[in-house]
Amino acid sequence: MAQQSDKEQMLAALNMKSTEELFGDIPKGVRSEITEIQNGLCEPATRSRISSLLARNRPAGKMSSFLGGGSYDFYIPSAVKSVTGRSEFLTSYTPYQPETSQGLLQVLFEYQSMMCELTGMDVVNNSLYDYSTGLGEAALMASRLKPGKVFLIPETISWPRFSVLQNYCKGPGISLVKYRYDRKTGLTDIADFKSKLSGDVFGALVETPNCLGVLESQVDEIRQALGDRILVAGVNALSLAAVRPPGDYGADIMISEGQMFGNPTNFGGPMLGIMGCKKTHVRKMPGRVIGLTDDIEGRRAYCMTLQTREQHIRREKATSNICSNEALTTVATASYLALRGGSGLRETAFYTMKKSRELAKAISAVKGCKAPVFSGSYFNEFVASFPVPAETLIEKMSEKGVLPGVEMALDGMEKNLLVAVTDRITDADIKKYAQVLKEVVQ
Amino acid sequence: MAQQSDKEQMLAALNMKSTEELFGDIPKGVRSEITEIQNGLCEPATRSRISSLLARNRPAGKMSSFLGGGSYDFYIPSAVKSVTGRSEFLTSYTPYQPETSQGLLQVLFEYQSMMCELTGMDVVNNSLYDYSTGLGEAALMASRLKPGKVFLIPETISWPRFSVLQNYCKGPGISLVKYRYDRKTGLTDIADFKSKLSGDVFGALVETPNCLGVLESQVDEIRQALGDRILVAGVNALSLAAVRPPGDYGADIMISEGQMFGNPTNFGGPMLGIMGCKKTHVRKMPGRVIGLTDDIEGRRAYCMTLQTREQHIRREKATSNICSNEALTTVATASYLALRGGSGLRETAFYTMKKSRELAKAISAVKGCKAPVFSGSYFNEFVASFPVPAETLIEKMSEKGVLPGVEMALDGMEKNLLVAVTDRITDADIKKYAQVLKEVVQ
Amino acid sequence: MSYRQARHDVPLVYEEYSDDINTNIKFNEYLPKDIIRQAPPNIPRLCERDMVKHFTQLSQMNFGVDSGFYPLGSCTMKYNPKINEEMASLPDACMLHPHQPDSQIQGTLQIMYELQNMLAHITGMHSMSLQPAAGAHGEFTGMLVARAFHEDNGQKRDQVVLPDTSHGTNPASAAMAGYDIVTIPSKEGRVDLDALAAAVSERTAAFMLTNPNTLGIFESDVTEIAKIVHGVGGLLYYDGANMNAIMGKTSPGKMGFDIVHLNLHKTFSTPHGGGGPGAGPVGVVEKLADFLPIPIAAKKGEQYHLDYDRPKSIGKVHGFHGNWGVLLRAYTYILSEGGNGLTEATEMAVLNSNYLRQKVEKYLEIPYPGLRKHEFVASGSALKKNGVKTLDVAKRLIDHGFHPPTVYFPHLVEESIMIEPTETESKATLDAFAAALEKVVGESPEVLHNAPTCASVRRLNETDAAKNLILSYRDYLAFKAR
Amino acid sequence: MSYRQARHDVPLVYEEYSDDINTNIKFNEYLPKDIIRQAPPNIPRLCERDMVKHFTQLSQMNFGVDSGFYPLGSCTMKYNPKINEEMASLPDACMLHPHQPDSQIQGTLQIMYELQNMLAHITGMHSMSLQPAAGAHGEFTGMLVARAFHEDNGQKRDQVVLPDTSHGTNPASAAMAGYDIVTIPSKEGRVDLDALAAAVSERTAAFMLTNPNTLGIFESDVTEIAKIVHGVGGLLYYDGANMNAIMGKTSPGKMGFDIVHLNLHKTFSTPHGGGGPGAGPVGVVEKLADFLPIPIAAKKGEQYHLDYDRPKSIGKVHGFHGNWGVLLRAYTYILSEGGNGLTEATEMAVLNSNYLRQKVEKYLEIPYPGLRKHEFVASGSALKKNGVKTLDVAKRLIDHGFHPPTVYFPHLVEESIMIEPTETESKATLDAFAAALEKVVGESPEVLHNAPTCASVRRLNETDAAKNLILSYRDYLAFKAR
Ligand SMILES: Cc1ncc(COP(=O)(O)O)c(C=O)c1O
Ligand SMILES: Cc1ncc(COP(=O)(O)O)c(C=O)c1O
Repeated sequence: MAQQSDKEQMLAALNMKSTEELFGDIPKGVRSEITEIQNGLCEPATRSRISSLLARNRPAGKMSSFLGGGSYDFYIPSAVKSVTGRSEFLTSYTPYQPETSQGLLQVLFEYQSMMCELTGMDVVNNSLYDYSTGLGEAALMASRLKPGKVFLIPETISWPRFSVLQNYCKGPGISLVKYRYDRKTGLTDIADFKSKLSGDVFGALVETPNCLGVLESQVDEIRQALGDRILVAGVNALSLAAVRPPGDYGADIMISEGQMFGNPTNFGGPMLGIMGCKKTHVRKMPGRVIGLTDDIEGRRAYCMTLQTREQHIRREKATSNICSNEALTTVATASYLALRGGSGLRETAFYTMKKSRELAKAISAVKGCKAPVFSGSYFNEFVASFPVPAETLIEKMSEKGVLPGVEMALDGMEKNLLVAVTDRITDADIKKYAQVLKEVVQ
Repeated sequence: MAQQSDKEQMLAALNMKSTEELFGDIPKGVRSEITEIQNGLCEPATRSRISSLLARNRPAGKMSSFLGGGSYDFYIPSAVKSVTGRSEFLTSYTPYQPETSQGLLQVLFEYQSMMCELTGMDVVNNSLYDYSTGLGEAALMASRLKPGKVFLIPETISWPRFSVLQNYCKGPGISLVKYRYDRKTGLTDIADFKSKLSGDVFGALVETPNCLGVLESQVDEIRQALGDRILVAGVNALSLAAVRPPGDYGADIMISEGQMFGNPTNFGGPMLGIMGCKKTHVRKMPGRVIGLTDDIEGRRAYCMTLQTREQHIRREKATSNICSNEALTTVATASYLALRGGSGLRETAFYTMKKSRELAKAISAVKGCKAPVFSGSYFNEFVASFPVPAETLIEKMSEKGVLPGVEMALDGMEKNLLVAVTDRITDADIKKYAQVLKEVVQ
Repeated sequence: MSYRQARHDVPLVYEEYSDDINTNIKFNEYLPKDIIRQAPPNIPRLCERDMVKHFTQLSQMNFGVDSGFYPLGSCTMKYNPKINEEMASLPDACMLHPHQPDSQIQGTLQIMYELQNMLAHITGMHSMSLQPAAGAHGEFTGMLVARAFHEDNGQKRDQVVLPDTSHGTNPASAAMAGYDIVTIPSKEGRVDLDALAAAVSERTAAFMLTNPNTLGIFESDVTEIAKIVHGVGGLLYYDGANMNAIMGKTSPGKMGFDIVHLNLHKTFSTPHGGGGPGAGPVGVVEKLADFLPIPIAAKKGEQYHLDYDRPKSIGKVHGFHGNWGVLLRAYTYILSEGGNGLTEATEMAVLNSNYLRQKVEKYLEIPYPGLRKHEFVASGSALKKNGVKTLDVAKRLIDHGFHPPTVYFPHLVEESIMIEPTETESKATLDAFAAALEKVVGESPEVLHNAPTCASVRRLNETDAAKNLILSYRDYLAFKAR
Repeated sequence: MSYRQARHDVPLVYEEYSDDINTNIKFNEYLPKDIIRQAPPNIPRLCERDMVKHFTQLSQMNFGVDSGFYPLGSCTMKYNPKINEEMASLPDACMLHPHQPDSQIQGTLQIMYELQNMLAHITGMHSMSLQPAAGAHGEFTGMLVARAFHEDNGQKRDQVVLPDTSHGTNPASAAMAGYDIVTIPSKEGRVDLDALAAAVSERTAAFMLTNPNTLGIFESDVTEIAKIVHGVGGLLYYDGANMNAIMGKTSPGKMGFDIVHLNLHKTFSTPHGGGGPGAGPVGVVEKLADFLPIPIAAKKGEQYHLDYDRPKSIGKVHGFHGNWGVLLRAYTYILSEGGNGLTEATEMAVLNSNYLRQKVEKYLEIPYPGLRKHEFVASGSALKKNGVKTLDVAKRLIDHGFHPPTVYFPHLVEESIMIEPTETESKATLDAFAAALEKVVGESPEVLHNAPTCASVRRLNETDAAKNLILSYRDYLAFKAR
């Protein structure tokens, strides 16, 4: 900010006596002041105020946490933080001027490239706000691709995702119809699914794993049943190191959440909405994409492309209103993926699968407890049932330093929890879970 | 590190089967292995091991700490950390190739420039390890400048400084002779000082503030008494915002400690040994210096200069053996000084002086306690006396979250503490000191 | 030129690195054969050294605010204090999980609660939702709230009116919420009251406006505007991306607006991260408060909780609670600035803008007379006679070490150059920029067409990018194989 | 060239900024008039925005390991994992005060204690002091220990012998400890046993050696060397700056050395910070243990303490306990590498060095045959016939995006180019460097004399710098006024 003398000089250049004159165009009647915010604090005071407020938190990351349900506390390598800390990335805007923004653009292009490989999709865009808004955008995009007013969704979908989706569907008046899941396996009830495929259905969402943690094994059947309707696959991005990616079974649109790839849980935000699609659909896709081209000397270069889909050009006809996105989390994700590589992702996937099965076994060994509840296969997250209400369990167990899982909103699941395992879970954490569970249920 | 396939290709290029062949020149008889260090940990395991070890510390920075004695916990602005975190500074070596290291070189030149202004010296070098080794180097430098074998030092000097100085003086066989301090004022006993100025004395150290916290008011008299012998002034760098700098009273050599300027206390290291001198002495000075010059196109540029004094050129005839120094702490210090400016340093100096006087008053108000003990003026640190042994006081008070000061090694000062105030001390801390002191001495 | 951006020859990760670690992991033990992925994903595996080198080199080819002046109009590219970053990365902040019970997140809830109140006060609104993840997301949320409100009143309004100078997200957000867009032309850079009066009707759900508008001009008729819109039962929507022009001087509430979104990543000091994340809280007047998204941070006695018990709420617009990391930065910023500092920030933003404008108008046309607020729009149309476009000027500024201003927006001004100096820049910087721009404007067309020459690349073939659509390394290989 | 370093026109802080804040602070209340400083120190006061911009721009004109290959011989410019930095900046580590009582620093003392043991094991020594703040400081400490030992034995030895290839700090440190230096010439790049035997006597306090030596050649005669030195009652000193050549393969102890210093900031992974800080722990055999500096971290039962009760100790060499921040990084590094990882690091350092040497010797002379360890020295003397110097080659490498190797050291090799690729570099990097060096060697003298052209400045007038001695902004003003 300008020093005092500069301020005076600038005012003088404007023939003004005080900054008040700069606001002469604001009618007296609408003038107001900030009266209820105290004066500014110096940096040390700010720091101590914030730290002491935050000290009232008891962050999951300092406990044995088995929370998931869309946000996962995977280990973040120091090197990833050092990349996102580079001020050239951190303090830049959307790369509207590609010549001076090649660094970020290449990173974003690499993000797209790696994500295409991980998901098997033709195209991946450069971030939406999160999974839920990605789902909303996917429904809108699907409705642009095919006629119809009905979008099928799984009965298992979590309430927040459902609510966000509903909000996105209000504008075009899309109806959401839920198809049932099999009470034993946790999988899609295919008969029910097929029965709902009326003529007005333009597409369907399949989540795998779904919100019960169950991996859908009937994706090919579903794809077939849908015919030329739009298949939107909602996936766990890390699981794709182990299970067939959506590109493999012909998903038209894929959505996922990338927070787990080098980003902290951060109380649920920033997240990273990943969206991919078939190349044929790309012009209907929302969000930013980076393309490869060259400069006038033939040097390879990168720039934003297909901007004519976007709001700053197409305004109300744009494929979405999105402008600021989650670019920095894609930078984190790109560096995370490059550090892990395909093999490293497989290692991480394997570890969490192994440990989640050990945990399920340990839970089942406690009287009155069962895990997993559903017989369908799962990735790193499963539903467990307990002899006590979920709420009580969470309260009692977290007093002893264990966050045992996320409450379920589905009917009749008041004594169930969705339990997740990440690569930060050690054998000691699992032992502690079993131990504390035993103490609490007895 | 190379991937497996690379390793094989490199070995093949060398016609080797295994890396073992690379060590064929090491005689069998001297081969050995690392057997007592466990296998490497992955990053998360390393992190949790280190964090849990460190959790056994109880850092002063989290208590109300009045520790000083050469290391001071002043507030470090976030922006300073962001500067030292820039990997271009952090991961570079000594700028032997100036063309590709202009950024660091300019910072170091700016450090020199600002330090010259703060200290009033003609030249400031680019860091020695710390105050104590700076003192050692200063004695050696002084002995190169004037004939003689005796170096006068204050009786008040702390034992660590004295011990380091002794070690530096062993080589050339310099004798250290202590001059007395006035028991009431804490100042130099001028009569005693003068009486020790024998023909063999080549120089003297004056500390201001000295290790009792007392600011020397007789610097001009001392300077005069020394004649053309070397005056080495040991100063508190921040105090120079308030008190006359050594350049002002004709010090030949100045040493100080720069840790307080943007560097954490860090259990006493890294520190920042500051050394300055008169321009006429520069060729006898130890340590690196940066000079301003230009490139062949006339563009202003910076490079290391006077390297012919240094060990890599002059070997045993060098002015010092120093090679790696504390460059990064000078970067922190340069950015800290630029953020504070002359006026900001004065503000900080004033604040700590004010609060230290409030503290002294609060201590004196407790029965049996007195502060300051000496009547000479002081900067941010003073000696206080208590009705209980210092050790007991420290133990009892720190149980209640207050670190009351540093023990004194001088004879008869077993119930005294050296008490320091920094800009991190608030009114609440001072209140707490008085409160806890009362509880403990009663 | 003295300035020169770094250039490294950095191949794509795929071209330089591979993944030769054969982990030999099989998932058969855990998964049925037909859902297992056979080959590992084709993602190279870099050791830490190579990864850090790769991204460090790339970063050096990117311009950020910390590297220099970034007068991108409408984007408020000001400097953001480092303490914000430090606070947001404290474990007690970033290690929270969104599914933790309220009792474990009291600090965060208190901060959210206080932030809601602070932002409500600053905007003159009754209630705030912190959930939207960006400005456009806030607009969309605001439109949904408007919709819910009208429906609750039994009204089926289907149009949203806005001026032609509005930001593209305004019409896009309203359209996403299901509204038809009615665009009204501006008159002398301001809302044309007659056109507005003619456009609004009982079909009008809302009128969207930013004030100062995108020309940096304050809509002094705002009270009349409000009367016209309210007169037909419409709501007045405030796009708060320009709040750094008015904080402490007026407020949307005072001006008669019913719904406001803020861009915390502009006014309230979160770095843009190359495009995001941001946060776009939405504030509303009392009659709309019930419709805001759930949950909202609330206080009962000394305890804070997430209040879901709001039956009229539109529900959720984000999977969790919005971008907490950004909210915390904004809270930190407001604490350190204080009410006084925010007001001073506005003063400096507006002073800088008018000062710079006064210099620029000596050599570039600046349509519409009078004061500007935090930004102004110049026109490069006079250069067209030499065959020079605004784009050329923008590219040439790169060679002078500056990030170019926003160009070709707003569309109202031909060959527009939209300059927002922001409050954190010094007079010296503004002087240097004004001098550079003057120099550029006087340079030969060849030089300008040729620019930039000092960035890591020369001017791009952007049309090729849209034609060939190479959006991944896989596409690139296919393209090369053609 | 494709590579280009960034260039910003960054005036000195003094030229761009001033301090116009009149604080009006008076110290009269607290200090007698005649010791008060009248005018505030002339230091400009930058707002945070300007400060960060200034230093960010400068940083972009500086080459670091993270930006690329840095094969500076003798300096071990390897990549240092970021986890080290993160651990060293934890509040539980960096907020400790050196005067805290032992009971409050148990974690730190345990780390120091374990680090002492680990380093003792790696070097084959009996005891370690962690106090020295750099390699040279360790050498000086080691020499003081040698001196104390001899004096304790009633011997007044006054000479230190060392080979002409030794690092400059070796003779400088020994001289500072009061010794006369006896330099012996090398024979075929190794210690000349006869010359050594002739040089040592009952005046010899110690023989200083690094093995592998500065040519990267392992002194296979080390056992004979030890015999000769020990034969006259001298001590054998090991300069451990090259430990990444031998860890896990041999150890100074095994080779017969009595005193060792390590450069933690080389082998044990602390970034160099533009020249420091480092840490130079000193290890000794049992008979010398009593003389090490105090305090040393010790363990009694489950409690750790700083042991000052060592009556024969030389006392202190640092005001506090050495560079704890660096010690912690080294400890973190050793934990993450483990014994196996350290050994592999050695293998890769030596493999990389020999691989690169094999490529370089195709176009540059590399004196002395046989294996190299972690580094090797080539000679540019063949280029002299074209008027090209090693310095020109070094400068030209900058244009290729590499930091130059060490040049003109060791003096033994004419026009020497000392290359240490380190263990963290990939084959691809070595291949690229070898290709660039080959290209450079083949370029025309004009091009080479003209280099660098891609750094932020061209070649410097270094002699002017030494002649005019402008060492501060104040000097600069005076110089300009001349
Ligand atoms: C005036 C205006 N309105 C709305 C927006 C949209 O905000 P966001 O990018 O956060 O979605 C912007 C930002 O570009 C803007 O400048
Ligand atoms: C072989 C050798 N010995 C000693 C040293 C001195 O180490 P330091 O720079 O840490 O003082 C160095 C470092 O330059 C070196 O390379």
